[in-house]
Amino acid sequence: MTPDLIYPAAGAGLIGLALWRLATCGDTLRRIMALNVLAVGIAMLMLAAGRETLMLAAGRETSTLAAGRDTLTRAAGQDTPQTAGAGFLQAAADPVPQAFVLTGIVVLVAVTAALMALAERLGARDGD
Amino acid sequence: MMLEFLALGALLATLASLPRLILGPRPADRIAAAQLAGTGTIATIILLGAATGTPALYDMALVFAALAAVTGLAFVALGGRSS
Amino acid sequence: MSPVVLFDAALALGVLGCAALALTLRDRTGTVAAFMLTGLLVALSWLRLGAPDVALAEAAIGAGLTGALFLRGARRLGPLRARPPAPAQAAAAALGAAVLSAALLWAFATAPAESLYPPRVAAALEDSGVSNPVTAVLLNFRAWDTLLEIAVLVVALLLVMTLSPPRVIPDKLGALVQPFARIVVPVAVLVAGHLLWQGAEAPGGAFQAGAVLAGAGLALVLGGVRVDRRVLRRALTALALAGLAVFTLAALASQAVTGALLGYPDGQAKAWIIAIEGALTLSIAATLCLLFTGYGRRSAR
Amino acid sequence: MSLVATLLGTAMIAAGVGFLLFAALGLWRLPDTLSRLHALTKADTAGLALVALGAACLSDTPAALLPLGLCALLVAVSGATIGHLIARRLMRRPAA
Repeated sequence: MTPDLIYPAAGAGLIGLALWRLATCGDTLRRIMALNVLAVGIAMLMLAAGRETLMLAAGRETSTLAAGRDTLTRAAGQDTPQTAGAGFLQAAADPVPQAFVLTGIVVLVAVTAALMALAERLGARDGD
Repeated sequence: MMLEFLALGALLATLASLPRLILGPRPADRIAAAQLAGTGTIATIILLGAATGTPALYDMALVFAALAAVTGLAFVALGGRSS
Repeated sequence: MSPVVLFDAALALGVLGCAALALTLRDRTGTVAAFMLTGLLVALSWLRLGAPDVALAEAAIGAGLTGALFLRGARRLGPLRARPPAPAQAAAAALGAAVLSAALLWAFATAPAESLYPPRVAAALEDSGVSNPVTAVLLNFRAWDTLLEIAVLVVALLLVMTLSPPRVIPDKLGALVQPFARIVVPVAVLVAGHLLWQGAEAPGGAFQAGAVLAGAGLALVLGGVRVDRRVLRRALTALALAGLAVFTLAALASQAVTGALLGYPDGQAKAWIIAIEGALTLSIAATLCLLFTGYGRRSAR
Repeated sequence: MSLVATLLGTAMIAAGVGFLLFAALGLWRLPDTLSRLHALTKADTAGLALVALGAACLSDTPAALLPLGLCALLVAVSGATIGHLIARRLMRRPAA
């Protein structure tokens, strides 16, 4: 398996796992958790899709990679990045899916809180 | 190259808390395992930053460190009587 | 095998394994702990995928706030009641999920690799007022989406208000919590300010800063900070609603000035974005705190 | 960056990662919950402090010292506090 497929495979696996649990599990908390896992899987596919090249262990450098690294180094006030161990350098992900995933994370925590409030109310009624 | 192997080692140290997380037996054991994995994650991020020469990642590690205790605190403060 | 490939493979396997544990362990606390670990590893994968902005938000929310929410739910819902599904049903569901997952992977692996957005975002970045492309997308190119997203947060808050689950009343934790809170909370607030300020040109922004601030607030609540609860809750609710109000007003004002909804006047985009982001940070932090603490009148136990 | 600083930094990081691995090993192998907390509070803190110190040695910019130092401080404080609070709860409610 090539490196470019590691994260998409993980994302697809997470989606399958979450859907299986959603279909077979009767427990509310676990279902809400499966929903969260499903969202992570979808986000992983989205972020892995919008990339020029996933891994640059071979030392290929692309415009997006340079831009991504610029973004990271500018924060530290460095003009030129150090070159020790370039193996972990990678292209920046596509900003549009990044923005979607970012808003998705915040919306999902709100939805989780609302669902949890609902589950707690239902549970409390059960117990009484 | 050395730093990349060390980053891999830090990731493995993070994953090495899994046996205790699975075995328990007490809830406290499992939360302690998650807490330890949090520290491992912070170390992994620092090493990713050192290996690529991007100190911006150190800021990210700081965010992780600042929030590392919230869930542990939630565990002790919420009683955690459920097993 | 290079260490980088090994790292990615271990990370991907770790994410999958932890998610599987979170969805299968019988013990409630174990489930939540595995879920928290999944969140941490997922944040690491976002870094490896070149999305530091997303990793920051995931660190604060996926591993922190959601974990705390699940812990609260785990305690209130009680232990798992065993009711395994019929084997036939489980097998059918597993087959369906596996087929779907394989189809997704096939679609991904055969899709054309080039992405359309980065060049267009890079071309328009000059005029957006900020140099972090993610912030530019969130608050300039697709600000309309973000406005609706804040509306979703308010709807969720209204839902929690209506359902009014029992309020969170933390145990007393003793004297050592105070020095802890005195170190951690100020640092978290500083980090949140730093993230908000640098969000214009580096990873960070309103969502990340708001999430970190909410984490600090959660630490205060769980640490048992004594404040007049009703006044505090009203102030936080007002703050939570203020974000949507400021954003909507900004949209209307920009409509009046430039004729385009959320089309900022030339050259002033940065000032508008910073003003909106400042309001959003406080509002998101207040909303997330309230979503955790709840509105109920009844006590937690 | 001098050779000495590089070597020193790498050695410290290696020692730190070793401490983290030992912490995980301790959490796994120690016999009961209270002794396992030692792994969380001590080996863990030492490991991260060494990693941060090593990364600071490898870094060119003094600006990196602040986040790294704060990181080590925060992990030390939260590890110790959470360990203490968990132990306190266990002492109170032995059956929990």
